[in-house]
Amino acid sequence: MGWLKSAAIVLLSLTPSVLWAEDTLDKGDTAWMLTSTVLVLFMTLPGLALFYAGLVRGKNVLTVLMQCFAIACCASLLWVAFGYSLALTDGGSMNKFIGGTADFFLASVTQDSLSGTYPTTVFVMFQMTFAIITPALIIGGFAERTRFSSMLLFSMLWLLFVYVPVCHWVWGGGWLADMGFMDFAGGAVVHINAGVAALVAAIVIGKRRGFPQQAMPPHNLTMTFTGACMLWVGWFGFNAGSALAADGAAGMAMLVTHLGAASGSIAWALVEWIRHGKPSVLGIVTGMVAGLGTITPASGFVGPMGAIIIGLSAGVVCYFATQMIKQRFHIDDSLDVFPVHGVGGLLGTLMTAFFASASLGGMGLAEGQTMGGQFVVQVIGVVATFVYSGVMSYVLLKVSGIAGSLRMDVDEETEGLDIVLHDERGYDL
Amino acid sequence: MGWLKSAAIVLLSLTPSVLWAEDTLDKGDTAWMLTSTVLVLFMTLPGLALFYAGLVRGKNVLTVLMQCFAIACCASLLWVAFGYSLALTDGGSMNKFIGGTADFFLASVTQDSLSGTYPTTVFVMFQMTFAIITPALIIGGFAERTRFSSMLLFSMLWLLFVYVPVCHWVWGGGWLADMGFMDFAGGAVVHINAGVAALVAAIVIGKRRGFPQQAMPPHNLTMTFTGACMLWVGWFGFNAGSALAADGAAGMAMLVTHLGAASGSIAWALVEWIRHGKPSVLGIVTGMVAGLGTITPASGFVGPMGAIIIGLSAGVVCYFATQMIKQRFHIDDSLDVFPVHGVGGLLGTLMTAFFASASLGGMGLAEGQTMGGQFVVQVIGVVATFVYSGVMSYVLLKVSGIAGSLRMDVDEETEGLDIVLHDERGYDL
Amino acid sequence: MGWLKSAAIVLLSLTPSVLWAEDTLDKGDTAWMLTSTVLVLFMTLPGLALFYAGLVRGKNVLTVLMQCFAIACCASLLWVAFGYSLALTDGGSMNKFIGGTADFFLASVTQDSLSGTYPTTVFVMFQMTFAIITPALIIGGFAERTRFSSMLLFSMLWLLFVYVPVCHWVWGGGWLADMGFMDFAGGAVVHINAGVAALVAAIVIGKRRGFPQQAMPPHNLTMTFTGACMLWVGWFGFNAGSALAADGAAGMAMLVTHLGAASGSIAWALVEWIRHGKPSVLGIVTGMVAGLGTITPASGFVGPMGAIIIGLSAGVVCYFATQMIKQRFHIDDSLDVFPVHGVGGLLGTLMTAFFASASLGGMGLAEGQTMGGQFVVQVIGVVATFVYSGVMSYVLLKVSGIAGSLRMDVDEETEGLDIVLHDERGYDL
Amino acid sequence: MKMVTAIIKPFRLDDVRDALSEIGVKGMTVTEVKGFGRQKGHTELYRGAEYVVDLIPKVKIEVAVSSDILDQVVEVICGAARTEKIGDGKLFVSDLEKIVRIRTGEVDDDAI
Amino acid sequence: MKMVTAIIKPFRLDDVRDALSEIGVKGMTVTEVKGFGRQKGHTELYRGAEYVVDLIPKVKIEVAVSSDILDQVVEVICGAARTEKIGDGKLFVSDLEKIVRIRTGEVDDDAI
Amino acid sequence: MKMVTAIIKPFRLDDVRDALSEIGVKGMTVTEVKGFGRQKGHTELYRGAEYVVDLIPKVKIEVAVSSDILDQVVEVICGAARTEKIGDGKLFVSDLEKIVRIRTGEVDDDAI
Ligand SMILES: Nc1ncnc2c1ncn2[C@@H]1O[C@H](COP(=O)(O)OP(=O)(O)O)[C@@H](O)[C@H]1O
Ligand SMILES: Nc1ncnc2c1ncn2[C@@H]1O[C@H](COP(=O)(O)OP(=O)(O)O)[C@@H](O)[C@H]1O
Ligand SMILES: Nc1ncnc2c1ncn2[C@@H]1O[C@H](COP(=O)(O)OP(=O)(O)O)[C@@H](O)[C@H]1O
Repeated sequence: MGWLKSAAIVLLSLTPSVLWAEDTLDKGDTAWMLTSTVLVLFMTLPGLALFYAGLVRGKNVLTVLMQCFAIACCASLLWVAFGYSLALTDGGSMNKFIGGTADFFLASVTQDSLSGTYPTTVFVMFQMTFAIITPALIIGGFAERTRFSSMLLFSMLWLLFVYVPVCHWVWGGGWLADMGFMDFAGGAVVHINAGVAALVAAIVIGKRRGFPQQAMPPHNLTMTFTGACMLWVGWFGFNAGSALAADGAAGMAMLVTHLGAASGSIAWALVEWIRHGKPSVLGIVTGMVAGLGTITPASGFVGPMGAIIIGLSAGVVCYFATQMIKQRFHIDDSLDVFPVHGVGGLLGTLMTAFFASASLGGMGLAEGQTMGGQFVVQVIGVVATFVYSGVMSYVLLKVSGIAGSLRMDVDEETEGLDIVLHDERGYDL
Repeated sequence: MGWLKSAAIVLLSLTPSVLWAEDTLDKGDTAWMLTSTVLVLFMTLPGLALFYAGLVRGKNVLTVLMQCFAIACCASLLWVAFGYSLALTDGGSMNKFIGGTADFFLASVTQDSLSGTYPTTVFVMFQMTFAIITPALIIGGFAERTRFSSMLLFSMLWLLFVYVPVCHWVWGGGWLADMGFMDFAGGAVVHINAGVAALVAAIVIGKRRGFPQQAMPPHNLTMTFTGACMLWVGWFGFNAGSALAADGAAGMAMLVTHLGAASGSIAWALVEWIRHGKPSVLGIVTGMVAGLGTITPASGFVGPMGAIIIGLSAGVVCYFATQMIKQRFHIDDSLDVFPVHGVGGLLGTLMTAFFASASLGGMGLAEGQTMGGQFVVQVIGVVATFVYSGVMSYVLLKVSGIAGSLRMDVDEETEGLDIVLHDERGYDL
Repeated sequence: MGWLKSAAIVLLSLTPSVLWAEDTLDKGDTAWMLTSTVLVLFMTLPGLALFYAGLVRGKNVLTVLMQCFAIACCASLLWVAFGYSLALTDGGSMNKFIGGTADFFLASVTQDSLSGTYPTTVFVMFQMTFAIITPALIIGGFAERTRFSSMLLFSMLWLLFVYVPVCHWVWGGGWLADMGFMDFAGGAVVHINAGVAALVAAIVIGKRRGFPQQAMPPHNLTMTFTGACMLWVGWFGFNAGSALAADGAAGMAMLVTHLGAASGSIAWALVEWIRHGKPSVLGIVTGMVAGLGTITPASGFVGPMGAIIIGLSAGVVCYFATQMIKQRFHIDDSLDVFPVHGVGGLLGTLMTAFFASASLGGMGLAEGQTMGGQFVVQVIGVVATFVYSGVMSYVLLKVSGIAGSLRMDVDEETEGLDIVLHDERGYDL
Repeated sequence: MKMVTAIIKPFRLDDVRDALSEIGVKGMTVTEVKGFGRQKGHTELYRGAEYVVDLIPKVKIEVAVSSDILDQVVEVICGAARTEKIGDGKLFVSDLEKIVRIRTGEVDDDAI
Repeated sequence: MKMVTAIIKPFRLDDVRDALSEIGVKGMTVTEVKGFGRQKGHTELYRGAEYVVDLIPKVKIEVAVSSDILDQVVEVICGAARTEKIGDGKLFVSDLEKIVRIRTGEVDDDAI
Repeated sequence: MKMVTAIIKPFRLDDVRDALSEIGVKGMTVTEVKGFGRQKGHTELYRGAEYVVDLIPKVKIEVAVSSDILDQVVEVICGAARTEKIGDGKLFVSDLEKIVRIRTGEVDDDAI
C-alpha cells in the first residue's frame, strides 16, 4: 500500500476532476494488481486456513477451516457495503479518523473508475483481501474452544470497528498518514492489529481444557507446511502488490520480502538447533511467517541487506516471544498469533525507521526526516495501534459474548468441535 | 470470453489482412492472459481434482484424481488437433454450427499470430483450459463406480461432439452468438453443459452399490476444502480472464465473481443453519461453487449488487436442487454436479438477462434490447444446451459402453477402484 | 532464460552506458516476470516438496519437507551474497568460466536498475528461484537415509561450485553460450545437473536398509499428486517466464510446455497400460514431470508438433530408464531423480537440435547453423554438464561427509528420521 | 460368561451388527485389523517396484455374552458374516472370568 | 496370571495409565477401537445426506497381571476410567496360561 | 486350542510371518497397537511445547493354534521377534474353547 502513494491517492481524490485529469489505465500495472489480488486471497484461502488447521487436533480441524472461510465471505460483503468507503475514501472533516460514507455499497465505482493507473474495482478487491486476512489471523488466538456464531459476530464487529479505522489512519489519509507513519503493507494495520486482538481474545476466552499440562500436538504438519508455503508465495502479492504498480518498487519489495522470509526461517531454525539440539519443520516455517510479518511494514522502504537483518531479528525475537507467552505467562494463544504476528509487526515497524534510511541501504526517509524523528513517529503509530486494538478487542469480545457464550462447554471441547458445531468429521480415511 | 469481444474477434478473423491491420501486441493484456491461463489450469489440476477426490471414500480417491488428470492430458492434445479449430475459427458456410478445419493441428498459428492484443498461442491455451475443466466436471456424476477406459473414451467423444459445438455456437460466432445470447465465461458452455451430462451419466450408469441407504461420507474434507479454495482463486482467471484484457472489464469481472462466491457461500450456510441447526464446511464450500457457477455467465455484464443477488439466489436454489435430486428422485449424481453446476449455470444465465441491464446496475444490454427480449434469448440458449447435451451425452454413453462395460462389477466396487483399476492405494500413513 | 537474449544481456552489460541507453521499463513484461517468479518459487514450495514427500514413508515425510524448505532459505541468501554475481554478471577475463564478483551482495543493484525491460531485482529473484529448485531436486536421490546437517552443507557447496558455474557457462555468457549451446530454460543447467548429482549421491550414500527386497510404497499419493499439479502450473513460470517478456515467445513457450507435459503423461501411462495391464496415478504424474523436464531446454525453440513428439519420447524413454536404474543396476535413487530429470534433460537437450529447426516447425536455428552442427554443440554441452556435475558432486559429497556421516544409523533409519532428526511427527490424525 | 471374537470382512460389519441387535445383543467392540490367511491379497506397483500386499483389511468384533446365549450368538454372527468366498474369517470363543461395567461397578451378567 | 482388558473413553487413558503406574503396574498395550452400546453416537450431515455414527471411539487397554494383584488393578482402572456417564465402558478378566518376555525368554510372573 | 498373542516391534512383523509360514502356520491376525512399558519413548517439541510420547508403536499378532504345536509356535515367534533390545515385547497364551471357520462352519482344529 505504498505509503506515499496511497496517501497521495487519497489526497488527490479530493479534487479528482483537476488532479486525476491525466490518469490513464496502465495495463501492465493492472495485470500485476489483478495477480496480486489473487495471490493475497490465496494467502487466506487456502493458505492461512491450512497453516492454522494443521496445528490443531484432528477433532477441531474443520472448525478452523470454517472460521477462515466464513470470515472471508462475510468480510467481503461488509467491505463492499461499508468497509471500503469508511477506510479508503475521503472522510471530509472527520478524515483524520475515518473515511466517508459516499461509497457505501461502492455507490460511485464503475467499470471505468480508476485509482491511479488501474481500475478502482481492482483497488477495492486488492484492499478487500487485506480486510479478509486480518480477522482470519486472529482466530489462531482462540482456536479449539470458541463458539462459531459468537466468533463470527466478533470478527465482523472487529473488522468494522478496529480494522477499518486503523486502516484509514494509516492508508486512508488519516492522522498517522499525516504524521508520516511508515507502514508499507501492514505491519501495524494487519499484524500488530491482529496479534493484539488474538492475545486479548486468548485471555478473555481462557485456556483450552488441559493447557498447558496436556500435550496438544499438531495433527498434520504436512498441512501446516503446505499452508506456510502458500503464505510465502502469496505474500509477494501482499507486499510487492502494495507497490500498486509493476515497476522497480514492486521488484525491490518482492526481493526484500523473500529475503525476510528466508532469513526469518534460518534464524528460528538456528535458535532451535542451538537450544534444543534439533531444528524442526514447525520451527522453520514459523520463522518464515515471523520474517514475513516483520518485513511487511518495511518492504517498500528497505534494501536487501536491511531485509536480511530484519528477517534474522524476526526469527530470534519472535522465537523468544513465543516461549515467553507460553511458559512465563501461561497464556493459551493457541497458535501463537501474538508472539509471531504482533511482535513481528512491532519489530518491523520500528526497524523501518532505521533501515529505510538511504544510509542503511533503504529507499530513503521523507525529505528532512531523521532516523530518530521517524522512530518517534513509528513508536506513536505502534502504540496507537496496540492500545486501540487492545481496548476495542476487549470491548467487542464482551459484546459478542452477550448473546451466547463465546466459549464451548467442557464436554463439547472434549468431544471435538467439528462434530459438535458442524456435524462433520475432517477425515474418514 | 467477453461475448461481444469474442464474437467480434471471430468476425474479424474472416478478413484479417484488412481489419487486423492495426492489431498490436499489448504486453499488459498478454501478461494477464498468461496468468489467467495458469489460473484456470490450476482450477482443474489440482483444484477440482482435490475438491472431488476428498468427497469420495478413501478406497476410490486415486480414481478421481486419475480421471481428472487423464482428461486434462487427452483433452489438451485433442484441442490442439481438432477442438480449437472447430470451436473457435471460422466455419465458412457451416459457421452457424461449427468452426473450420483449417487450423487443425494449429496449422496457421505461429509465434507471432495475434488474437486481438495478445498472441494466438495464448488464446489457444486459455480456451484449452476451459476444454479441460468441462469434461472433468462431469466425472463427479458417476464417481466411485465407473471403468477408467470407458470413462476416458466417453470424455473425449463428449469433448469433441458436445463441448466443441456448443462452444462454437456461443463463443465461436455460431447461431447463439448471432442471436445475442449472453454467456460471459461459460454458464451454458461449461456449467449447464457439464451438469446435464453428469445427470444423464449418473442415470445411465446407475447408482453406487448401497445408495442411498448406506452412508458414503467424504473421506477427507480438508482435501475438499483445499480444492474448493483453489477453485475460488482460479476462477478469477476463468471469469476476469474472459475479459481478454487487463482493464476495467477484468476488474469488474473479478469483483462480481468474488461477490458471487461469497454470497453463494453465505446463503447455503444460512439455509443449513436454519434447516439443520448447524452450518457445515461442506455446505459453505458447495455454496461457493454454486455461487461461482452461477455468476459465471453474468460476470462481465452485471454490477456488484447484481452479483450479490445472483450469489445469494445460487446458494438457496442449488441447495434445494441438491436435496431434490438426492431425496426426491433418488438419482446418484455422486458429487452433485447437476444441482450445483447445471442448476447454477441455468439460474445465472437466465438472471443475466435482468441484471445486465443498466437499470439494475449492469453494464447494459445490447442496444435496443429489452430485459424481456434478452430473457427469451437466454431461455433459447439454455434450452438448446440442455437438450443438445442431454441427448448427445446419452448417445455417447451408449457408444462408450460398447467396447466394455462402463460400470464396475459389484465386487470390484466393494474392494475399491484404486486397487482394482490402478494397483495403488491413496494412503499408507 | 532465452538463450540469445540472456547472452545478449550479459554482453550488453559490459558497456551499459552506451548500449542500455534506451532501455526502458515495460510494465507488461515486469508484471509477467513478477508472476513467473512467484510461479517458480511455488514449484519448489510447496510443489516439489509435496511431490517428493508423498513418495516416502510416513515416518520420513517431514525430513523431505524440511530439506526442500531449508535449501530454499539458504540458497536464497547464498544467491544474493555470491551466486547471482558469479553466475550472471560479467566475469571479465574469466568470463568463459565464471562471472564477476562486483555484484556480490547485489552491490550495484538498485530499485531502478533494469535488465532489459524489467527491473534487475526481478531478474535476480527470477533466477534465484532456479537456484532454489535445482539443489532441491537432488534430495530425491538420497531420501530417507541422509543426515540433515551434512545434506544442507552438501547442497550449498553444490549450489556454489556446480550450479553457479554451469549456469554461467550457459546463461551467463560463458563458453557454452559462446558455442551457441541451446538450453532455453534449464535442460542442462537444471535437470541434467541435478539428475547426475542425485545419481552420484545415491551411490555414494548407499541404499536404504531393505532396498530392494522390502517394499517402500509411497505413504500419500494424494500429496504427490497435489505436488505434481503444482509443478505443472508452476512450470509455466519456469519456461514461459524464461522468455523474459510477455510476448509471443512466452505464449509459444507456454503452449509447448503444456503439450510436453500432456504428451509425457499419456506416453508413460500407455506404457504402463501395455506392460502391466493398468495405468497408474504415480505413473501418469511421473510421465508429466518427465515431459516437462524434457521440453524445458526446447521450450523456446520448438513448435507444438515438436513438443508433442518430445513429450511422447520423454514418457517412454524415462519409463524404461527408471526400470533400468532400479532393476538392472539396483541403484537406490529413491525418488528416481536421475531417470526422470537427468535422462529427460538429456533427451530434450539433444532433441532441441532437430526440432528447433524451422523445417521441423521450430523457431529456427541460429543463422548458418545446421541440425547436425547444432547436435554436436548440444552433445558437447550435455557431456560437459554430465562430467562436471558427476565429478564435482562426488568430491563435494566426500567433503560434506568429513564433519559427520552423511548417512543415518540403521536404528535411526528404522525408527524414522522425522523423530530422530526433528523431534516431530508428520501426522497425529 | 464368554467372549466371542470374530474376524470378518469389513463390509459385513453392518449386517452382523444388525443381526446381533435383533437377538438383543446391543453391545460390542470393533477393531480394524489385518488378516493373513488363505485369501489372496493384491499387488501394488509404484514406478515398476512391485509390492505384494497379503495383509488384508478385516474387522474384529468382540462380544461378551452370558453363556446361555453363546450358541445363538455364534450362529447369528456366522450367518451374517458368511459370503461363502475365501476370507470370510474366523470366530473364536474364550472364557471370561469377570465382567465389570465401569460406570456402575455392576459385575458379570449384570454388566453386559 | 490374568489378562485385564478394559474398554474406556479415550480421554481417560492418561488417568488410567497414571493410576496404574502408582500401584506399580508399568506395562500395558493400548488399541484404538470403536464401541457400540447404550451410548448414543452422533449424526453427520453431508449436503443433506444424513449419516448416523453409532460406532464411538474408545480405547482398549490390555494389562497382564499376576493373579494376586488382580483385584487391585481392576479397582484402580475402574476408578480412574469412571465418569459416571453412559459409555464409560467395560472391563473383562480372562485367564492367561503363559506369559513370555520375548527379549529374555523369561516366563510367567517374571515376564510381566 | 490356544490363542497365542504376541506384542512385537513393527519392523519384525515380516520376519515373524515368514518364520510361522515355514512351520506351516498360515493364518494370523495383525493389529496396530501402542505399547507402554520399560522401553523409553521419545520427545516431541512444537514451538517450545514439549510432549513426551511414551506410547510406542507395536504390532499385535494373534495366532490360533492347536495345542500340540503350541510350544513350537511360541518358540518360533519369540525367535523371530527377538532383537535383544528393550521393548521386544510380550507373548501371551490363553485357552480357546471353540474356533469356527465362518465360510464353511467347520469347527475347532479343522477351522484353523
Ligand atoms: N490361525 C489363525 N489365527 C488367527 N487368525 C486367523 C487364523 N487363520 C486365519 N485367521 C484370520 O481369518 C482371516 C480369514 O482367513 P482365510 O484363511 O483367509 O480364509 P477363511 O476364513 O475363508 O479360511 C484371516 O485374514 C485372518 O485374519
Ligand atoms: N457385550 C459387549 N461386548 C463387548 N464390548 C461391549 C459390550 N457391551 C459394551 N461394550 C463396550 O463398552 C462400551 C460402552 O458400553 P455402553 O453400553 O455404551 O455404556 P456403559 O459401559 O456405560 O454401559 C461400548 O462402546 C463397547 O465398546
Ligand atoms: N503387563 C503388560 N500387559 C500387557 N502388555 C504389556 C505389559 N507389559 C509390557 N507390555 C507390552 O510389551 C511391550 C514391551 O514391553 P517393555 O517393558 O517396553 O519391554 P520388554 O518387552 O523388553 O520387557 C510394551 O510396549 C507393551 O505393549
